Amino acid sequence: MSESIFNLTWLIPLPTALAFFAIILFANPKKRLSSKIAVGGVIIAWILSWAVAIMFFVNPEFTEQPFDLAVPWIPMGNIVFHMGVAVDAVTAGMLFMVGFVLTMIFIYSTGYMSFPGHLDPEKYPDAAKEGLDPRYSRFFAYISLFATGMLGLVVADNLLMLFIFWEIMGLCSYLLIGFWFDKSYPDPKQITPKAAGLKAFLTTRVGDVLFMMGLIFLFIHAGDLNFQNIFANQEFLHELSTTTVNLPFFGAVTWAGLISMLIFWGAIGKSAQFPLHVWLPDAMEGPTPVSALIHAATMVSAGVYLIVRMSPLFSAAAHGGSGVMMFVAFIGAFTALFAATIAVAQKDIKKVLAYSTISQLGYMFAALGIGAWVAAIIHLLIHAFFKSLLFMGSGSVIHGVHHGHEHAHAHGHGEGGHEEYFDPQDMFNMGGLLKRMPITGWTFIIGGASLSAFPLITAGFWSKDEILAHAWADGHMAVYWTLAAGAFLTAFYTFRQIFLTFFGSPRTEAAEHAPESVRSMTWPLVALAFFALFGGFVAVPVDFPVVGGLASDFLAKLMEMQGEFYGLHVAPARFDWTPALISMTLALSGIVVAWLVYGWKPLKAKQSDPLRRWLGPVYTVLENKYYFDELYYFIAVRPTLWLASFFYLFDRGVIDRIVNWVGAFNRWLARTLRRWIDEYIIDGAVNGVGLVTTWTGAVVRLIQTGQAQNYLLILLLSVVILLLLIPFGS
Amino acid sequence: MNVLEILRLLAPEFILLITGFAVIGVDLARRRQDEGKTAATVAVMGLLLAALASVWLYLGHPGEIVLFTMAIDVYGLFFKTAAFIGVALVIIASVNFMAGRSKYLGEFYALLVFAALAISVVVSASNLILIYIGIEFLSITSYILAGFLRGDKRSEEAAIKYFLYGASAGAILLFGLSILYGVTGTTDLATIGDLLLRSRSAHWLGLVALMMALAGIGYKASLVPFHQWAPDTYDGAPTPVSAFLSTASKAAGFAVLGRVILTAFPQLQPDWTQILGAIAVLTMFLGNLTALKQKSVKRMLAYSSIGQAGYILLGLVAVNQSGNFGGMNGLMIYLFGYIFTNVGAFLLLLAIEQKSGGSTDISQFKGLATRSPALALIMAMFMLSLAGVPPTVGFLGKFYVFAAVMNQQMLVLGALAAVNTIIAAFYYLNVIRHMYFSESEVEGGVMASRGLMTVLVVNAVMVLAIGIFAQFFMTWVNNSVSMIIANGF
Amino acid sequence: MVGQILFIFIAVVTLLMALGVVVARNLFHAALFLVGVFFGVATLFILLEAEFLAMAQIVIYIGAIATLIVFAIMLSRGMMGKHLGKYNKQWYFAGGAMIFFFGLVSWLLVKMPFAPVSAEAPADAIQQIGSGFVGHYVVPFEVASVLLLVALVGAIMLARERNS
Amino acid sequence: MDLLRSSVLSLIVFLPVVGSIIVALMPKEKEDLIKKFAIWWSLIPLLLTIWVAIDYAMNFMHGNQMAYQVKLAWIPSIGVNYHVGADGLSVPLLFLTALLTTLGLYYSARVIRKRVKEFFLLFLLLSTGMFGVFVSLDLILFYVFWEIGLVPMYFLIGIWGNPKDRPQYAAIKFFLYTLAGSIFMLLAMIGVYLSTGTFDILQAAQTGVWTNAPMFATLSFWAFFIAFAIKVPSFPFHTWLPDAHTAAPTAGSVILAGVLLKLGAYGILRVLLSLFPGQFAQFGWIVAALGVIGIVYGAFVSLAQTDLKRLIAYSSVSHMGYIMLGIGAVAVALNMKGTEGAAESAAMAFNGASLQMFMHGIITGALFFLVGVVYERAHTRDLKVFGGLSAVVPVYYATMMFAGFASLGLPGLAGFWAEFFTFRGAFGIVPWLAVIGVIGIVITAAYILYRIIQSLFLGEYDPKRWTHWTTVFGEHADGPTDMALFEKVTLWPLVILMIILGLWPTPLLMYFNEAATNILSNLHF
Amino acid sequence: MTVPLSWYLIFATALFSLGFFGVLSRRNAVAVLMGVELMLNAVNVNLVAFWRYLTPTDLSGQIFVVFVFTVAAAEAAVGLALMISIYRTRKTINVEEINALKH
Repeated sequence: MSESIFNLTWLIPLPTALAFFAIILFANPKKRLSSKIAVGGVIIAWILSWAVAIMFFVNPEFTEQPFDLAVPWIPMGNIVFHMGVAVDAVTAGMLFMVGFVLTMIFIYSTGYMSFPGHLDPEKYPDAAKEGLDPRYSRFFAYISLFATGMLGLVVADNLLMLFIFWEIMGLCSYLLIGFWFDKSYPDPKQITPKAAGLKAFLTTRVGDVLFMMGLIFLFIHAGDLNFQNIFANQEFLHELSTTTVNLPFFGAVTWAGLISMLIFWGAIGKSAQFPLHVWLPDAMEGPTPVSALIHAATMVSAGVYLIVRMSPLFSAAAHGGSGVMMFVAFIGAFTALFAATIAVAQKDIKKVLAYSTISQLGYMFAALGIGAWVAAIIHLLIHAFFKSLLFMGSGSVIHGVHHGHEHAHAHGHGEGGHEEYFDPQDMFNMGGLLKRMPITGWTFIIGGASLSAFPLITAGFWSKDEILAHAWADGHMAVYWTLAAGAFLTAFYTFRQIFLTFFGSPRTEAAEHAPESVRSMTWPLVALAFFALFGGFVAVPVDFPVVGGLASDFLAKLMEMQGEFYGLHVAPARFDWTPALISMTLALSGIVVAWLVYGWKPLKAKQSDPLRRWLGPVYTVLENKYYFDELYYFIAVRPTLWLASFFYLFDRGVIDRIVNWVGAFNRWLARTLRRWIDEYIIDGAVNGVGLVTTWTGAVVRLIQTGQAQNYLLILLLSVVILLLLIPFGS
Repeated sequence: MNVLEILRLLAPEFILLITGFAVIGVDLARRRQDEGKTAATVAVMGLLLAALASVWLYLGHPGEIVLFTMAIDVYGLFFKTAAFIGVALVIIASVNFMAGRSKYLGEFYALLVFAALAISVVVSASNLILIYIGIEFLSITSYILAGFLRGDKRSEEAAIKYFLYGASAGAILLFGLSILYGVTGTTDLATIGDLLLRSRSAHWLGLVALMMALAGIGYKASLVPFHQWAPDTYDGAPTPVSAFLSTASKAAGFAVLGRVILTAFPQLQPDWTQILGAIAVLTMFLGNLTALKQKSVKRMLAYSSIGQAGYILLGLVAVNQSGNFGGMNGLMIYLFGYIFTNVGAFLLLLAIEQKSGGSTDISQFKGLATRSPALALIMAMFMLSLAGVPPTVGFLGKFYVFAAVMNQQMLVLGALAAVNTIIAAFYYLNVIRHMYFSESEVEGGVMASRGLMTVLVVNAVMVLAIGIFAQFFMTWVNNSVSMIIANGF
Repeated sequence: MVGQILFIFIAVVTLLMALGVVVARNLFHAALFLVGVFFGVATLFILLEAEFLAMAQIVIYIGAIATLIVFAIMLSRGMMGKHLGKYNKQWYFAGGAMIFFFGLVSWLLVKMPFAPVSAEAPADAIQQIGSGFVGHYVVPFEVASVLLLVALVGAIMLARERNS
Repeated sequence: MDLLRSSVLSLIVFLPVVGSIIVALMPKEKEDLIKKFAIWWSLIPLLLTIWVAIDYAMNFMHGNQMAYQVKLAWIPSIGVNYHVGADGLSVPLLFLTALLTTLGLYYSARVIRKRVKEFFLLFLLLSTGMFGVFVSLDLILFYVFWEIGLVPMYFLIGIWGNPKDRPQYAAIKFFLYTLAGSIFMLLAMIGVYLSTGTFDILQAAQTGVWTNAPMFATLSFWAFFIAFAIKVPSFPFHTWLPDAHTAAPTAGSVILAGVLLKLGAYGILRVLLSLFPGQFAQFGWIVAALGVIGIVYGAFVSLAQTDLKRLIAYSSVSHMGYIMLGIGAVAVALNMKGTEGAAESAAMAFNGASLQMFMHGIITGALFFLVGVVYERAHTRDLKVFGGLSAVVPVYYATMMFAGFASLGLPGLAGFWAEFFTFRGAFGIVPWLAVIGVIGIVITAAYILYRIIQSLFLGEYDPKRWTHWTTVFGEHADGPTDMALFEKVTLWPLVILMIILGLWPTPLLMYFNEAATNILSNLHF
Repeated sequence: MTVPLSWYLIFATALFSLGFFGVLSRRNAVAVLMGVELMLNAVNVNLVAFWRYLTPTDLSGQIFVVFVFTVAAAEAAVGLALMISIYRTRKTINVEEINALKH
């Protein structure tokens, strides 16, 4: 029976794909219908993926021989490339998480996508009447395509198919971030959705290109890209990690090292790690379900999933002596801390969550870097739950504040014309919303607690603690202490956010009148809150004194067995008190400090952030995200545009003129193009043909004088020359 | 060699002689009322009959000397046929054009017939005296034809210039021939060839004679140092005469040059290859580059015909034994195609001149494609053939000439010729550009008389037909070449 | 020896007269000098024992061509009055080129290794010429006749008074 | 059946000429009769090419010899004969030519209003030239069809180009470029005859060209290569392309970009690879280097463009760079016979180059049609004038998104496979050049999204920015109107092809793959 | 027979050069024609000298000269006719002024 269920895996990405085509071809005009099609499609996919996942959990013996169904797809030279689907423990885990989270977000967005603030209703009368976004159906088409991409990536059995779905997700993120393409802000410095979309696509594209190079090198050496074929046979991995290639300034680098480094850069691009992180915060310009979907749960985690898939290669590279694992760990840890510091100083509710995502992904990469394969996967799954919860929570808050603002505005409080721009996402315009929006409030608090790893009861504690424990146990003290500092800051900014938005007194009329969101938005929040709390027991280490025995951490064991199959000797972290205690104290102290600054004396309206006074210049640096956007614009964007215009001038000016020098029509060109005449006279000498034709013109005038006797003279001279040739010539 | 045999072998010459007199007679009989129409028809009939006779003779593959001085062989017959057809086409097309322009139209067509006779004589002359008398006969008829429009200043100026140049060049040619006679003691080309082969000492004397003869014959083929009369004369002379001069008489020039060099001076090949090669390059470059600068299409065609002469000379420069790429077959097929194309191009100018009252400036051609598409298409085809774009005969000619040049490993010459094709392509395209792309400055379609139209269509069809059915014409050319090459080397 | 002196005398006289043709300011004198040159050449022919040619030279050249030229001069007399310079601008250059040409060609001709045959000129030269015209060179003969006809027709057509 | 087999190629080649003659005979006034006739007439070669594709796949797939060969004497005295044949490489390109010709005619039927009869006549003549090049196996026949293809294109650019873009200058530049190259190619062809005694490509390949005189071999190689490189166009010889494209009418630039550029690449693969393997191996790295420069240079220059059509023209230069990189890689692989994996990488590179030929054909063809769509309405191509059209013309937006993303090589659409295979081959053989080429991918994404999608579709749509809009049929309109039915019918086959070939490239790849294995095995790889 | 052949040749070349000089430098068209006649005469002398010294028995030299006579006559006739007709239209016989057709 189990075999037949797995045969359905290739069906998983199909429903959402069919939904996408159905919407754009047929259901485009009818908004309600297209949203129903999309949600229906994702529910089917959810059911299928849960069926496959649970079937896998139920009989773990599949970890020895993971399921693989492939079909010959593309002839390449004399071999045929097979494409197909595969299910192993990691896929099962991911399917479980992705299916559920996608469905929640689809349902949530049916409510969220109401008529947006920045469009004036007269231009879109029918959409305004229905109260929906004019391009409602187009939104559902895009997120269905995105769902196809994510599901396809998870079930793919080879790196090429993974890469294809990887890029389709990149496309969808571009479309969805730039969804409100006609939205613009009064402040020119603030990035508009269309620019954010472009920035996201190009930054991830840089990563993808390096990923493709890695993929191609792997394909050249392995001849095949199927995960099980490559990573299961050890002598291939050994051969890969011993043969070296010398690069200009890296010296001799093993192939395994080079390929894994290139693939890691793909992950850096997609999961917005340190150098290529700039696009994620700006991606918040997209609608909130998109941020939740793409930038919390699925797409960014795809990067981690890729490295998890590639870890046999990474570990082979590490054995071969290349420092790629250390590099991954370093990038992960550094990003974790770096993002956390920025999150502290953000005033936009979604920007805080964006930086927190970057930081949490940093944790996962750090885990992978130090070899904590299982901890990384588990943190990935659990983080997806509480982070999508937080995003959706913030979405419903923004929705509420926006309605509150409309409400207040409609009652004549606003002075006539549109007063200066009111930002519904700015936390300092909120306050005391817990009373107004109880469900959103409490679910948000649960999510926040889980994010900041509130000891014992939240899932976040168990998954993050796992990573810290591994770092402590394996003696990576540098990584441990950065992650610990990160943990403290995470707790601090999360609860700063909670206190600013939900506690204290509402600082603007909008906050006062913010209504609770529609049921279709709040219900998914509750479902996700359940997992944010109880999801963690999946990862509770067995020998934890009290709770240990209660829930069997079957997932952790499953992952360990799968690790064995891929030759990753993953030692289970024995529970050790000291790291657990340190992380508990850090989390609690973070919360207390946040309470002291924001909860104890809630801020009044128009009161600036107390941190600004204490940190002063540091605060402004953090607020401007260490000026990375300006830096990248200066070292990447401007030189490219300058180079482009330089090449274009080179093309029109130099090459064309060289060509004219060769082509005989320069004279004709001068005659027809008057404005070129000065250039023709100025460098007449330069273009030879122009010269040749003027010279022959002169010569012709000289000899073709019309005088018959001149001709005869030349006739005589030619005969004389011919005669002279004889004695001297031959 | 009984009389019947002579009559048969010299049939074309006799036919033309009779036609000439018949034309004058008919014109007198009609007492000049019908503007030379009947005279023209008689002339055309005679020419076509002569052409038929020479083709019929050709099929018999003769190869013998008749009456001591006339070498009736396939080489000569090929040029005769080409020339006769060329002149016939000129006459048909020019009837309408010449109608109102002169009273002596009977004489005009008679002169053209006699010019054709002169060509047929000189083409198969294998004796110094006959060569000289033939060339002078052709020249004198051409002087008169050039100056035919008595009142017209341009036509007279063209004639006088042509006369002065022709007379001096003729004198130099004569001087050369006299030296040749002095050196060898005989006037028969074949014997001169054998004598020069045997005696080493006469080697460079032969060269002196050749150089002077080159001037005399070269001027007929408008090769560069001796070309200066051509632009003025072509421009000034009545267009049918320019058509005649630039095609049939040029073909005669090349035929004589070929025969003299290949029969009399075969062993001097290394010397005259270099000299002729240099002349060919000079001719191509000067012809093409000056044509670039021309405003009047007629003058442009004049210079382009000089440029084309450079290409044709290449065939002679790269002459060699190999069957297919022997150079001479390139020269002949190129010339054959060139006659049709250039006659066509000049005659098309007739229609333009008639409409614009004498001006052949390029602006007359602007927007011709919309005004009279048929003429524009034909002119475009001629231009493309002159530029050497397949599948026209121009390409075929250029292909064989290039092949011969490559066969002789004259890479530099080949490269220079290729560059010239590009330069030439530009001003040929320029005409097409004016016709098809720019707006017309002049209103009203260009009216071509029925006679002119038929000639143009015939030419256009021939230009394409030779290009496509190349094999048929190439066999015809190839074995006429084998004749001249065999006995020469 | 006598022949040589005679030859030199005739040659020098003829060349002087030729120079006269070229240099004479008045066209009439030029025509007269031309006749003198023709006569000189005729005497040379006699010296070379080509009597028929000498006679033909006198009849054709002096009789026909010279007179024709005189007629032409008479017809274009109107222009005589202006007496503008007899040479055009390029005569210096032409003179130099001609001297060089003369030197070069005569040097070439002198170097030619001719082997003069000391045979007698045939007595019946005229008969042989006659038989030559109708025998070996019958074709050039016919062509020459047609040439003369064409020249005749052309000259009349070109030079006729325009009556209408 | 075998009668049809032996005559099918000649039918494909000469039917368009017959069509153009029939059009010539039709009266000038009956424009819609001419249009209908031309479109239906061009369907016949399309159906024939489809039949050839199917028939070839079914029963000629694994024989390593040219299918549908016909050899008739044309000029026997010098061994020139009408020798045509098709193999895996030419069958898809024939289909591409027929498809683009029919679509071009169908599109132009409603757009061309000036001198209709001449347009259709020349267009059919042009397709003969293109078909001829793809099927001819005799050098002179190749040359004749090569030039025949040149003249109608010259007229198409010159007469129907819009006056603002100097069509005459562009036309003459186009003609002279190609002529300059082809004249030297003619000399080289004669060289081939002199050294091997035949003009037939297959025989000459067996006997080996200029085996005794390496200097001539190199000269002939460069003569051929420059002629083809001008047509491709590869880097230094490309300056004619932007002018020709911007000046040409929509259908003209579709055919020019879709097929005419492929003549050069096809010529290299068919003629150069088989006649001069030695020299090609020796200079292969230069070809690859030019390709890479082409990719990066083309991409950067496109980034600087503000005229939509000129941008797409430069993007063609960049995309054709991939083909040169692929071909260069194959060439370099020729003298890497020893190393393992070289054969496989060479096959991949060959597949990549030929795939790119087909994919670039349909993608850039679609892009130029789309430019036509907007140009017919706005009568300007300056990108600064548009903005926010996505909301106003959704169907046009969707189609342009498909074409744009296919062009930047998004996996799941056609463009990706060509790039993937090319780089898979190139990385195996010339890794350092391929690394530079990869930069091109990012810049391509940049200029397509930033210049085309961004300035055309996104942002605020304000009607005041551009006022003189018209509908595609010329009546005045106050804003951009969405795609008419005929435009949809023209574009959607291409979009569907992009999607299908993007997901499952095998139907096309099996031909190229088979051709790759055959040609490389002929070079005893 | 005492006069060596080369003397005749030199004389002929001298006469030829003078004639050519006349053609090149005289303004009046008729004078130019005279120059041409001189050149032809020079060549006749040349021919006869060759006949006399090299092949006295074969008369083709003399026959050649006769043909030269006919050509000279025809040329003179046509030339003068042309000059007269030009004189009538342009009232000048000066070669330099006849240069309307140029480059």
